[in-house]
Formats: sequence, structure tokens, C-alpha cells
Amino acid sequence: MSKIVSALNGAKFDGFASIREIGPVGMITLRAKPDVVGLAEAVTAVTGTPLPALRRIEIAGDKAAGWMSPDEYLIVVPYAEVAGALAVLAEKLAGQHHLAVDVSDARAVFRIEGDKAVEVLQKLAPVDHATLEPGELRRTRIAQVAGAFWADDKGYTLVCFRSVAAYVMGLLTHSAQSGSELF
Amino acid sequence: MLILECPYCGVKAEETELTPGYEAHLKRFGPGSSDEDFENYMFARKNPKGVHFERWRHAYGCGKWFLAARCTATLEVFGTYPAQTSEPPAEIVAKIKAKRPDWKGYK
Amino acid sequence: MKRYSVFAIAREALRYHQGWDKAWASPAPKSSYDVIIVGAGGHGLATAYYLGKNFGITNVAVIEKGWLGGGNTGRNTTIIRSNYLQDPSAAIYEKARSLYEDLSQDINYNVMFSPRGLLMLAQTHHEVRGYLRTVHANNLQGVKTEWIGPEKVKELVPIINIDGPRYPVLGALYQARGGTARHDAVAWGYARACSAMGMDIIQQCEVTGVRSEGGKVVGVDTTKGYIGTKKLGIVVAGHSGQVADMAGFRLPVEAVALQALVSEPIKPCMDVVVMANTVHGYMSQSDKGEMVIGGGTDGFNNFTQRGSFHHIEETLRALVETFPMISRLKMLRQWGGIVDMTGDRSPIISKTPLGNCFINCGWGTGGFKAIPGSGWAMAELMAKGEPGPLAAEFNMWRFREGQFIDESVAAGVAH
Amino acid sequence: MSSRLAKGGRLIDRTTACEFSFNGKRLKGYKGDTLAAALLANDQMLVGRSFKYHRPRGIVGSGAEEPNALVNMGTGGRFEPNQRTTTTELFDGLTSTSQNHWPSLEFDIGVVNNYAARFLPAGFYYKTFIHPRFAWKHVFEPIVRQSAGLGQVPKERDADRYEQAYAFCDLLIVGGGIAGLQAALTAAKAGKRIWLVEQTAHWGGRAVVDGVEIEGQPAEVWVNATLAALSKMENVTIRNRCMAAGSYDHGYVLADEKVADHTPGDGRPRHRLWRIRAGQIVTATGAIERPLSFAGNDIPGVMLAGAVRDYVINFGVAPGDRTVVVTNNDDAYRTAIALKEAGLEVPVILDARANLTGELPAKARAMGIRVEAGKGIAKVKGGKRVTSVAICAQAGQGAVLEEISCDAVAMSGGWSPVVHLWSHCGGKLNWDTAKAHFAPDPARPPLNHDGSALVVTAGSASGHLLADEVLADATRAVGGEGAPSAKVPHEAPIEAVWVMPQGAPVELRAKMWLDYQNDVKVSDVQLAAREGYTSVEHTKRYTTLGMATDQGKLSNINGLAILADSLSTAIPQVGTTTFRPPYTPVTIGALAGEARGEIFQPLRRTPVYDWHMAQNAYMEPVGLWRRPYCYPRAGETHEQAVHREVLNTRTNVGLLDASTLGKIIVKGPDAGKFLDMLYTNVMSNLGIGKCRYGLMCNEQGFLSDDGVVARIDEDTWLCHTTSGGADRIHAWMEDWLQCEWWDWQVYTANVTEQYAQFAVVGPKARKLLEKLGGMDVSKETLPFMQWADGVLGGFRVRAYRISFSGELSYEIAVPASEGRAFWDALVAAGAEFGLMPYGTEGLHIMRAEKGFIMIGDETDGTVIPQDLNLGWAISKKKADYLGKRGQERPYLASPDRWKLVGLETLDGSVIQDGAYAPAPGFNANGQRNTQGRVTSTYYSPTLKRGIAMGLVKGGLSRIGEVIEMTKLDGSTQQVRICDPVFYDKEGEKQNV
Ligand SMILES: Cc1cc2nc3c(=O)[nH]c(=O)nc-3n(C[C@H](O)[C@H](O)[C@H](O)COP(=O)(O)OP(=O)(O)OC[C@H]3O[C@@H](n4cnc5c(N)ncnc54)[C@H](O)[C@@H]3O)c2cc1C
Ligand SMILES: NC(=O)c1ccc[n+]([C@@H]2O[C@H](COP(=O)([O-])OP(=O)(O)OC[C@H]3O[C@@H](n4cnc5c(N)ncnc54)[C@H](O)[C@@H]3O)[C@@H](O)[C@H]2O)c1
Ligand SMILES: Cc1cc2nc3c(=O)[nH]c(=O)nc-3n(C[C@H](O)[C@H](O)[C@H](O)COP(=O)(O)O)c2cc1C
Ligand SMILES: [Zn+2]
Repeated sequence: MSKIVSALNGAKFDGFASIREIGPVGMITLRAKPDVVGLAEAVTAVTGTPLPALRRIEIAGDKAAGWMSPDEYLIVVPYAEVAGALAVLAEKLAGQHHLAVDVSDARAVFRIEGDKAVEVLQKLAPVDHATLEPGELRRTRIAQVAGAFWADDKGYTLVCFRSVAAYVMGLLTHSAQSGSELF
Repeated sequence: MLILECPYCGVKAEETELTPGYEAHLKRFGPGSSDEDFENYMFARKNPKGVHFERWRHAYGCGKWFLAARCTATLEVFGTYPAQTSEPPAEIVAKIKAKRPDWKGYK
Repeated sequence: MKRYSVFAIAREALRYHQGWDKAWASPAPKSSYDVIIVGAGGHGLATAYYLGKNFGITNVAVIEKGWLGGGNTGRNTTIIRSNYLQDPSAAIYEKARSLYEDLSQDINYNVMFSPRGLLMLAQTHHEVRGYLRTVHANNLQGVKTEWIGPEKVKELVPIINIDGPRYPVLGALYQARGGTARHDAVAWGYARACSAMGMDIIQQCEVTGVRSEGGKVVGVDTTKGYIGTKKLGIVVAGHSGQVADMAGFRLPVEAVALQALVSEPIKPCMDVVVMANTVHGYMSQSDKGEMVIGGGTDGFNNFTQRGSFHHIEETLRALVETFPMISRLKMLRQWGGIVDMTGDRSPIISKTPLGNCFINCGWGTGGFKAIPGSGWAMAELMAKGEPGPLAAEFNMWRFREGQFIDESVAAGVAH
Repeated sequence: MSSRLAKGGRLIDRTTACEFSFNGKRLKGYKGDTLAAALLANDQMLVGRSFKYHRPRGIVGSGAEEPNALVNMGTGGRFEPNQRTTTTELFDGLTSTSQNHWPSLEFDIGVVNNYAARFLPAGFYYKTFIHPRFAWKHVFEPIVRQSAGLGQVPKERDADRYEQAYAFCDLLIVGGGIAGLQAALTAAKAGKRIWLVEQTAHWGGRAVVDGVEIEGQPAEVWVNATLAALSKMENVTIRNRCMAAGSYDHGYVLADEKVADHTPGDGRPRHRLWRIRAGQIVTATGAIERPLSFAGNDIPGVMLAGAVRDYVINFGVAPGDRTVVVTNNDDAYRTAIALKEAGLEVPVILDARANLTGELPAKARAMGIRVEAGKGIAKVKGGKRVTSVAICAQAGQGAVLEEISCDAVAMSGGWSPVVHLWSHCGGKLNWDTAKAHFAPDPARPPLNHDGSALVVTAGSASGHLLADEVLADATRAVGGEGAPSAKVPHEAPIEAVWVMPQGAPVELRAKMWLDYQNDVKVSDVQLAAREGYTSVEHTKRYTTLGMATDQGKLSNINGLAILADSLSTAIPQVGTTTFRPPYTPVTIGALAGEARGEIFQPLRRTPVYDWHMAQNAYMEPVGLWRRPYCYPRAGETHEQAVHREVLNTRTNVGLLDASTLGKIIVKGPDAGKFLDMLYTNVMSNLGIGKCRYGLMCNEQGFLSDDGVVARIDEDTWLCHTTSGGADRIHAWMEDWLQCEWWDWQVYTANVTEQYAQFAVVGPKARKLLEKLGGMDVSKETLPFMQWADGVLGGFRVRAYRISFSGELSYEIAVPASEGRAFWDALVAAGAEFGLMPYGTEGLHIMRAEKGFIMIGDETDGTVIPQDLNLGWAISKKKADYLGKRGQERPYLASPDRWKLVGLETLDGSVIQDGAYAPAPGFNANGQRNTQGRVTSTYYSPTLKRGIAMGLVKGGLSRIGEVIEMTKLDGSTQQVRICDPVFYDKEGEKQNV
């Protein structure tokens, strides 16, 4: 599928942390209240993870399910598996009030890695990293745009809207320049 | 630079993650309503120098609208609660009364 | 009252300025007045002044809870212009601007009106069209404005970056006789002139209640006691909601913080006033040399006279893009004022549901420029009991009827 | 003569010399010097000129309080005016020039103001320059302005970069003196998350200079040990060169870290602005010494006693060979002792107090220093530097008792706690008569979001001046116990002295400076009081006291004391002026942060953005998007390009990147009901597979957005919005769903960016799509106002038959990731059909030719759909929709409203943008009456003449009438009212 190109076609920058635009990553916005019958099963069926609790993201290999709001989840699957996942959700949630849409192409995804990766985010988002719990998905502001990120042992995955990918790359590049380490 | 705790996701959000929405608990008046009711709904504002009930949206976070009781003179926040509430919750009212004995009440 | 002039200064200099009188008297309140104005900001004082000057009504008290001129009049970025789009606005702002032209002579106090020219940058095609519309409208309204191209902008403002990559300057709406004045002097000069007519300016006196009988106002309670009056003018800007509440009615007004800042002073580098609405920033250089910069408003009710800092940052970002040289200047001081924003962002000069009680408010982020015109119109309203043509459309019932005076339509803001 | 001492200097490294220049002179200093220290070491006493009178100005202080010693620093992209030499760390190659004089520092023409000073008292300009009227703007103001302003204007773009960062802590401790260190250590041990910031490069504050002993050792030992302990603690972050600029509501503090000011060009960001959110703020910001008001107290060589001591001890610099000390408190004796110990002369200590009982005066006497009690300075003599002082009794009127030659004067009027960060958010002060200063009132602190104290103070910032009390207070401030012990000599009480001598006559008072930079004297404050500017805020503004770049750190308290005296009232009755951030000025670049150039603002790009740029498209901002306005070819003007694009679209096929169009999915059992409330027309009955144009109004009734709605399935709709409207409309939907109709079952999702969407427009559009192949795009299968999913050229697409141009037109959506590839495929396949891309201007012209309205052109927030003849899109059946009640208000329902018409000039020319139609007569305000205005006006390349739309009173009922429209030159032109549809009125072309 060579005609499928992520927002920045894999742009990279190496400063005191390394920045990579990755993707395309398959993403689904799933809107449903947690009490919808069969919701947890449906989510597990597509991601292999439990339904995430408040502000959590549950990760299983290249799939994940994140809590976005009291009636919204983020489903992450490989790009090619989105259509299948949507079909499974439609089937499992049939008859229940919900909305599931493909947003894979509406997003840009970055990896921020390195010992001081957190410092890149500390320059851009009004977030107290010390209060984040493991597996927390934080939706916030990245300088002047909306974004969300979560951590794993190698670094951070940051998601923003596709149209501002270049802006976010600019922010990350500015922030990760060698010589501007915070601590 | 305020911080308000979003009652939906529990994030202590700073003001730049929120969008403000002015007075809360307005009752909508549509077709058929009197001129006065409609005018009051659209324009007349309590605008108190003191305890104010107001709307905020956790725009950069979970996207939900919530309500806050906040003093416009000291910026003290007495509490936040979901937007799906027709009147200020009793415990917030009690807290305000305890702290501001001369407060005339929500109406 | 001693006349101010260069000769008076010279005379006084010889005796180390020991002989100057008080600029205004500070009397205790009398038991009653023909007219009480609440609020000794520019608008309140100008109302009193024109009541005396135009209608001979001088048994007037202006009651101020703090120090006169300490409200928004003492904390604004002093921009004066009349290039408004809608007829009622253009009329009152142009009236004010033309009164500013010889206000110093009129009140014998140099308010340093400086018609140095004002331009509003157009940085999108949409803005170009909006400002062209304003020029056409202004021509019919008798307001002198013109459209100028980017080269002329650069000539007037050498420090501007007209081909910024993001929002190149496509031209500007130019009002050659817009400019600035010394804000404090406007309040002080009017106060001195009112005092000279025998009016009482009573400072450190807060109005705490409005009393009425038979639907008509009879007096006010204050921190210095009850004072009777035949007519009451409420001219308290950010506190309009509070005083209206005392008088028993509600207004379409929210009080929010608006901020401003100054840089450290530098040698003169920008003679005109520049407003850049696409990026939300405006700037002028004061006679002392600081760059005077206006910030944004908070979106929430706030009576603290200080706003949230991110508005200052947003403004400065915009201005660094537009004027790259300011990056290495320093912010010296920031402050805020409480502005009264109405439902259509235009002011109210109106009778009220309470008899003989009048209100002048809602000037929001842009009423300094209006002070003489507003005072003139409010004095007429209070003296005659009915609005004259300047005030007529600014009545408070326009919201119910849907007759907005909406200035935001021309891509403009109201500073 | 000021000079470098042979020995001493805690902070300098005599092995590392730094060369620098001042006014072109090449001078030498050491690493560790401040620029001020290095200037003094080179006997550069005169460093600038004052603001108003251009009086010679020398260094008075040694830190943030300095009002005088400001210079232009650096060159080119690193040039900076008003740099404070006392806080500037010296580096090799530093260049500086003095400010505010012409032609030179030594000989300054502006000094005539000084000789005319009597004629230029406070507020003189309010009283003069009134006549003749034009003279203010054209004669006087230019003169006033020319002499105003301090530093030079930077000419070049800033060469440095800045960044910002967020930090969070339980306690932010501001100030790295012994109070700050002790508070930090105490709180850190209690497990709190701590930030400790210090504005200078050094730790320990005053105690290390003052010879304080802590736990039996020199303070420096304790400071180093404490710092070392703190550095090891995980829960502590320590920053020096980091000034807390302001404390804001809810514990937000801005701190400006000067990362690379002392190492310019080393590649690091120059400043880093920390946005710290603290649970609580501890200000351990110390105290600032006050000058004394005696005649000639502004002559270079007159310095603060504490500063003199700093120069000797920290930098090994002697401000003078013979220094007279003048004081009203014991602390200044430390300076005399330090000078004496450094081998310098102290001819006399003048103490305004009659009885000297403290240990320090005794020690000074014991060292052989002459101490005069009850004495003061009648007058300092000298011009560009001090030559002598005339001594008098403090009690009298200044009769000179003796004249003592000297080259420096060290003065101390007592110490005022630094309360800026305490006061800004509302902390209140008490006047402490015994200590003669304002100190924070712990009972009235500024409040935090939960109503608790936002700030607590520690050490001298609380008003404690003795080291043992300072340490105890700092410990207590953070809830600790058991402070380290400090040995301090007993100090006798201060005696407030506001003028020296007490009964100074006006000639002397006119020579006593309060505000050195702005030239405000004791006599000016007294004049303000005499003239009724009696509120301290009036006095400030009338005299400009405290409004200079030091913000009155030295002058405010002295000034308000003079005011209180003039009004015969007490100091607390007068009160202070408002403390406002920043504590010391902050570089604007640092406040703007990273947001410059490329990342000034987000610039939203469609998937085809790079292609547009590669074609040299002329781009225009649409919200934060950037869209091609047109694609000029070599040698073409923008206008020519636009016309070519329009004609080609009308005859062949055009291609538009419409990806920015808002796309919102609305789904749920109540979605139809919801959309019927949102749109003025009915959407619930739209057939699946069909499209319908809809209008949205705000609650006032004014038109706010429009777009095509497509019914996707039983309970799903897709709403298109304008490019600028997507986020706003999505938020608007959520607002109603969350706050008003929260029991309705509806979900929304903004999928704007999921799709690249292209309009394929023109008579050959279908042929082009058929060439790509994969789905049936015939009139029969995909008629006008329908949509279908399918495959085109191998791409998964959704094709809509909608038209904003009047041509046969398809809007085709593909996933954004395939957008560019699909665009390329269209361009390649289109070549044989003459395909050309067109931009927003072509789009606008074509819609105007068809009489379609454009949100933002035909609407401006005051227009209702009825004004635009869109009544057909307003359901009469619906009981309610957003805006319906608003539209019922009298003014909106009035038949007199201006309504949409077409407009054409009689000669085919183009009506000017923004033109108005005057009506006969004038209104009550003398303004010309009007009857309409143009809303869109273009040259139509299709019709080869000007076309326009406008709002005119009477609307379409006046078709055929000729009216006037304004031109910018003041003339008018004749215009005929016509049908707004200029092209293909029957709609035959789009329906094929
Ligand atoms: C930061 C900022 C920048 C601005 N920039 C501009 C600009 O560039 N150009 C422009 O034209 N306008 C500008 N404005 C707006 C302008 O300052 C105001 O519109 C104008 O000054 C209002 O004047 P006023 O007399 O109505 O109100 P104020 O000057 O605020 O006076 C009202 C007075 O009423 C007193 N008062 C209130 N309640 C009571 C009571 N109960 N009893 C007694 N007295 C009471 C207050 O103490 C106050 O002194 C700006 C405003 C701000 C805050
Ligand atoms: N005896 C007297 O008359 C007298 C008078 C004043 C001070 N003192 C002595 O001074 C010492 C006071 O100790 P302390 O720790 O309270 O004060 P300090 O003055 O020693 O330390 C305050 C520190 O705070 C820093 N600071 C101030 N504002 C700041 C800001 N906004 N951001 C960052 N840093 C800032 C200063 O640079 C300084 O290093 C004691 O030794 C005391 O005895 C004595
Ligand atoms: C046009 C204008 C210019 C100003 N210039 C200065 C200045 O040069 N120095 C200064 O300290 N403050 C300046 N100020 C700010 C005032 O000191 C003060 O902050 C403002 O009037 C608000 O009052 P407050 O801070 O006492 O609340 C200026 C204010 C205005 C409105
Ligand atoms: Zn939330």
C-alpha cells in the first residue's frame, strides 16, 4: 500500500532526545458509555485488552485501548486492521447506542525516546509528570494544539491531529535540541 | 492563571486547557416565550462580585463541559461538578455558606 | 482656580512652586444634590463637566469609591480613534475625537492629545475587505480614514515586518488623526474643571445602596452616609452590575479582566499607533519612550484587576512576529482592569427601569477614546431626561429588540 | 577614585581576566565580576544620565534594585538596551555603551534641562504647552519625546532563541539567602517536593557578605553545606540565575532563568521561562536598603552602604578611597568596618540618631573610626563625582558644621522587605514603626484556589533583619522546628529619617532625589501633595515616582513617607502603590518563547500542501489553514491566474483541494431530532444516500454556518461545515448535547482531518472520473445531491454530487493518508481533459456568479437567513430550532431589513469592495443615510464584467432600479439592482 503516507512520511530528529514520526497507525474513536452492555467484550475482541479505566490506556502488543472521556475510547490497531475492527465493533455493539469511526488518517503519531524524553514534553504541555501513573493516557495541550500522550519504558507516544503534524514536529525539534536539556 | 479540577476525568487542569463559558444554570427560552424571558435568558447576567456559578469546558482534555462555583473577587474555587446538573449541589452550597456567611445564595 | 500657562509656571518657579492651589477640592458631601454621578472615571467626570458647561447644572457630586481616575481610565492603552463601522458608533466616537482635538484648551489642562496617526493592519484578504468596508462607511459618516498599501505602512512604521511569512501585511486602515492622549490627565483635567465650576468630587466614598420612592431615585447610601439626589447617573464601568443591582435591575454585562503592559523606555522608534487584529496585538510608544501594549481579555468574570498571564504571552508572540525588534526589549510592568462587556460589545447610554436613574456603561475594552463624546451625550440625556441623537441607539432595550450595534463584524476589535 | 583592591573578592577569579568595552574604551575585569563591579574597578564612576534632567548618574546599588547604571549592551542581533550592569555577569568580549545623552556621556546637551529644573517640576507639562493648539503635536511633543526614552532601539532581529518549560512542586522557595536555604532544607526533609530559585549566580544572600556566623562557622560554610545537602535530595530542584518574576493566581509563578546571558552564542537557549505551578510559595526574597534623602544624594559616588560593602567583599573593588558613611541604623557600620578592614579610609560615620548603643558603632569606634551621632549630610558636593560632604545636625535646617572631602558616600536609610511576590495577588502589609518598614501581614495573605495562604514569607522578607531571627522565621515558615543558631551582634533600633536634615528648607529639598532614574525629588512629592494629588497612586502618576525601570525599589517607601509627612498623616494611611510583575524586567523574547517563525502558530496543512507549495501556489490563511488562493504561472499576475482557473473550470475541468471543509459525524437514535434543532431546515427526513444544504444560526438568530448534510444510514448523518467553522460547530454541538439536551442519545465525532476531499468540477469532470474508473458516476446512478461509496482509480472513495460552482461537480473524499496519491492520480488522468487546479479566489468567483452566499462575506454576524432570501431553507413547520426565537424579535422581523440582491454597474466595471449605497439625506448625527452595501464583488471572467451581491433595503422588489454606490475617492457610481444569479439561472449545468 505504497500510496498510504503518514503526515510527515516518517520525519526524524535527533537531539538530546530522539523524535520520530511513526504511522500510519490505525485508530478508532469509539463513543459509548462504559455501562453499554457488551462494551468491554467488544473492546477486548478488537484489542485484546480490557476496557481501560479512567485516564488509562491498556496496551497489548501493537494494539491498545485508551480512555478519552466518560463516553469515548481510543482504539489502536495496525492500520490495515481498522476495517476489520470496525466490523467487529459494529457486530458486538449492534443495537446499542454508540459511535465508532475510523480516525487513523486524522492523526499523526510521534515517538519521543531517550533518557530525557520527558523533558521535551515538559517544555510543551502543562502536565505534572510526577503525578502521572503508569499506563496513564494524558490528553492535554501541546503548546498551541491538542494532543495526547502516554509513556512506556522506552519513551513516549504522542498523538495529535494530522494537519498540525509539521507544527508539532517543529515544537518537538525546538525542544529536543542538544544543549537545551532542562536538568 | 486558574486551575480547576475536571469532575469527569479528575485532571487538575490549568486554565489554558479549558475554555470558559460564563454563567451556568441558565434556563433556555425558545419560541413562544415572552420578550422579557428571552432577553433575560440571552443577556441579563448576574455577574456577581463574589460567588459565581459558571461553565467551563475541558477542551484540551476530555472535552466535557462542567460547572464551577468560584469567587470572582478572590478567585477561590468552592467546587466543580458535572454540567448535567440543574442546580448547584447541596454540598457545594453548604461549603460556600460556611466560608461566606453573608452570601445571599444562588438565586 | 489659577490658570495654567507657561507664565504661571515661570512665576511659580521663582518661589519653588509653593503657590499652586489644589487641582480640585476634596469637600465632604452635602446632604443632597441636583445630580449625583457615581464613578469618577473619565466618563463620569466628563458627564459632570458637560452638565455644567452645556446645561448650567452645577449642583453636582461625583462620587468615587477609590481615587479619581483609578479605574479603567487610569489603566488603558490610550488609543483614540473613530474609524468605527456602524453609524451610531462612528457618530459618538467621532464626536469624542473631535472634542479631544481642543480639550486641552477647553479645560485648561494639557491632556496631550496626540493625533499621531493610527493604523489597523490587514493581514488576510478577509480583513482587507472588512477595512475597505469601514473606509466606505466612514466617508459617509464624516470620519476621515483611508486605505493604505503595505509600502505606506512600512514608511509610517519603519520597525514593522511587513512580509512576515505567516501574515504578510496587505495594507491598513489608516486614520491620520487617530492617536493617543495622556490618560491620567484626562481624568485630572476634567476633575479640575468640574471643581472649578463648584461641583463636588468626593473620593474614597463608595456607593453601597440606591434609594427610590415611587419608582424614582431619591438618593444613595455611601460609606460617607446617605446623600439625596434628584437624578442619578451610574458610570462605574466594571462595577456596573453591582450598582445596577442596588438600583434593582440587571444588565447585559459581564465584568472581565483586560490586561496591558509596558516595555522599558527606549528612544523614539514608532510614531503611530499600530493595531494588528489577526494576531491580536496592538502597540504604541508613549511620550516617555515605553512601548505600550494591549493584551487580551479573560473569558471569565473577574474582579481582581489582574488577568491570566497567557494572554500577555499570546500578545507578545504576535508582536514579536510583527515587530521583531521588540524581542530584546524587556517587559517592565503588566496590569489589568475590569472591563464591562455587553451582549453586542457596544456601550449603553440609557434611561433605566428606575425613574431619574441613568446608566452609562459597557465601554468594555474601548471607552477611553469615547470619554468626551460619552460625557457630552450622557449629560444631554440626564439634563433633558431623553437621549439626544448621539445616545439614542445605545439604549439598553436594544437587546430585547435585537437591534445590535455590532462592531466585531468588520474584522475589528474595540480598543 | 574607585579601584580594584589588591586582595579580596569572594566571587572573582583573579586568574581569569575578561576584556570588555564601555563607550569604546577597552577595559579589564575578572570572571565573576558584574559589569558594574568591573566598571567601578576601572574608575568608571559616571555611567549614564537621568531621564528628565540628564543629570550624571553613577552606580548606586549592587543588584536588582539599581536605578542608574543601565547600558546598551552587545551589538547587532544581540544588542540590548537598558541592561542593568549590577546584575550583568561579565564575560570576555562584552561591549557596552552609556545611554540617554547627546553628544557624549561627559558632555550632554540635554543637561540644560537640569539647569531649567526649576521650571520643570512634577507635572509641568500638564500646565503648559496648551497654546497654541497645534503646537503640542508639532512642536512640544516632539521635543518631549526626543529627550525621553533611555536606551537605543534594537535594529536587528534577535539572534538568540528562547524556550519555556512547565514545573510543578509543593513548595516554591524564592530566594537563595540563608532564609531560602533553611526553608528549603527544612521542607525538603519533611518530604515536600521543592523548587528553590535564586536570581543571582550565587547563594547565601547578604549573610555571607555580612560576616554572619551560623552554627559557629562563617555563614559561607553553612551555605555551602546546606546547598550540598539539598543538591543530593531527589525531591529538590535548585536553580540559580533564575528570577521569580511574578506570582499569579492559584500558585502560578513565572521564573526567568538566564541560561546563557553570560555565555552568549554558545548554542543554548538564552533564557528559559519556567512556568511553575506551586502548591505554595515561600518568598525568602530578603530586603532592600533604602537611600537617605539629603541634598546631592544623586551625585555619582553616593551609594547604598550595603552595595559598597558588596563591592569590597564580593569583588575586591573599592568604590572610593575615602568613603563617608551616613546612616540611621546599625547595619551601615558593617560597611565602615569592611572598608576599614580593606585598608580604605572612612573619614566619618554620620549617624542621624542621637544615641548609639549598638555593638557595631562601638566596634567602629574601637577601630578608630570617627562616629558623629545626631549628624547628617547637609549637602553632597561634586558634579560628575563626589568631592566632599557638608555635615550638619540632623535636627536643624542644615547649617553646615564642617565640610569633609571624600570621593564616595555610603548611605543607609534602613531596609525594606521585598514584598512584590507577596503583594501581587492581594497579600496585605503592616507598617512596622519600630523597624520603619512595611512587612507582610501573615493574617492577610494572598489566597490560593482553596482559600488557603498562597504565599508565606521567610527571613528578611518577613521583616526580620537579624540572622538568628531570619533562620528561625524561615524554619517556622515551612512548619519546621529547631533552626540553626546564628551569632549576631546586638543592633540598636533604627530611627526613621525621611529627610536629612529634619528641617531642610525647600532649596535643599529640591536637590534631594527620591527616584534617581525619573528625577523625582522630595520637592516634587510635596508639590503633588500641595496640588491635591494626595492619593499615593495620584502622586506616583503625577510625579512618575517609582515608574522607572527599577519600579521604585529604592524610592517608593521614601516617597510615600514624604507624602504622609506632607499630608500630616501616618504612613499606613497613605499606603503603598500596587506591586505588579515582573519583579525585574523580563526580556520579551523569553515571554514569547518558542513561538517564532515556523512555530509561531500552528499552520494547518492538508495532505496536498506540499504539492501546492511545489506549484508556487499563492497561499492565503483561512483560520489556521493555509489554502491556495491561486496557482500563478510564470509571468502571470494573481488576477490573471484566477481568471484562467475560472474559465478553465467552466470549460474543461478544475480541481480544488477542499480538504479543509469541516466534516462532523452525528449519530444516534436522537440524531435527527438534534439536527432539526441545529439547522433551520429539517434534516431528520433526509433520505439515506441523499444530501441537503443547511443553515445554522446562533440563539440570537444570526446565520453562523452553512454546509451540506449527507444522510449516511438510519441513525448517522455527516455534516459539512465551512473551513473555518469545523471546530467551532463541533464544540457548539457538544455544548448543546452536554449542557441542554443531555438526555438525548446522540454522539458526534469531528472527522474533518480523516479525509482529503477534492472537488472535481467542470463539464469534463465526469469523463475524468470515468477514466479513473471503478464506480458508476453517471447522472442516473449518482444524481445531483446524492452521494455514494465506491472505488475510483483503485482508491476507496466517497463521492458527493454537490456543486458550489454551478458546474457538473463531484466532491470526492479519500482517507487523508491516500490524499496526495489520489490527487496525483487526478492530475495525471486530467491532463488530457485540460485539468487545472484552482484556488479559493476562483471558488469565490464561481459561487458569486451563481449567486451562492459565502459565510463571512454575505454574513457578518448581523445577518439572518431571511435577509439572504434563504427563507426556503427555514422550516415553517418546526416548533423550534436554535435561533428561531431570536429571529422573532422586532428588529429581526422588520420588513425594513436590507436583503440580498445582485448588483451590476452600468458600465460593466467592478464595484469596489465594501462599497455602500448612500440614500438621500442625513441622519440626526449628520451622517449620510444609507440603503445598502455590497457584500461580494468580483470581475467575472465568465461574463467579462463586474458582478456583485449586496444587501439593499427593499431587496429583490427593487430589481431594475439604479442606485449609487460609493468609491474610495469619495465619488459614486451607478449600479443596477439585479438578480443575484448571474450564471446558468436554471441550473442546467450542474444537473447534467
Ligand atoms: C488594559 C486596558 C486597556 C484599554 N485600552 C483602551 C484603549 O486603548 N482605548 C480606549 O479607548 N479604551 C481602552 N480601554 C477601555 C477604557 O479604559 C474604558 O472604557 C474607560 O476608561 C472607561 O471609563 P469609565 O469612566 O467608564 O470607567 P472607569 O475609569 O473604570 O471609572 C469607573 C469608576 O467608578 C468607580 N466606582 C465603581 N463602583 C463604585 C461605587 N459603588 N461607588 C463609587 N464609585 C464606584 C470606580 O472606582 C472607577 O473609578 C482599555 C481598558 C483597559 C482595562
Ligand atoms: N541587620 C540589618 O539591618 C539587616 C538588614 C537586611 C538584611 N540583613 C541580613 O540579611 C540576611 C537576610 O537573609 P535572607 O535570606 O532573608 O535574605 P537575603 O537578602 O540574604 O537573600 C535573599 C535572596 O533572594 C534573592 N531574590 C530576591 N528576589 C528574588 C526573586 N524574585 N527571584 C529569585 N531570587 C530572588 C536575592 O538575590 C537574595 O539572594 C540575614 O543575614 C540578615 O541578617 C540584615
Ligand atoms: C499608557 C500607560 C503607560 C504606562 N507607563 C508606565 C511606565 O512607564 N512605568 C510604570 O511603572 N508604569 C506604567 N504604567 C502602568 C501604571 O504604573 C499602572 O500599572 C497602571 O496604571 C495600573 O494601575 P495599578 O498597577 O496601580 O493597578 C502605564 C500605564 C498606562 C496606562
Ligand atoms: Zn476532563
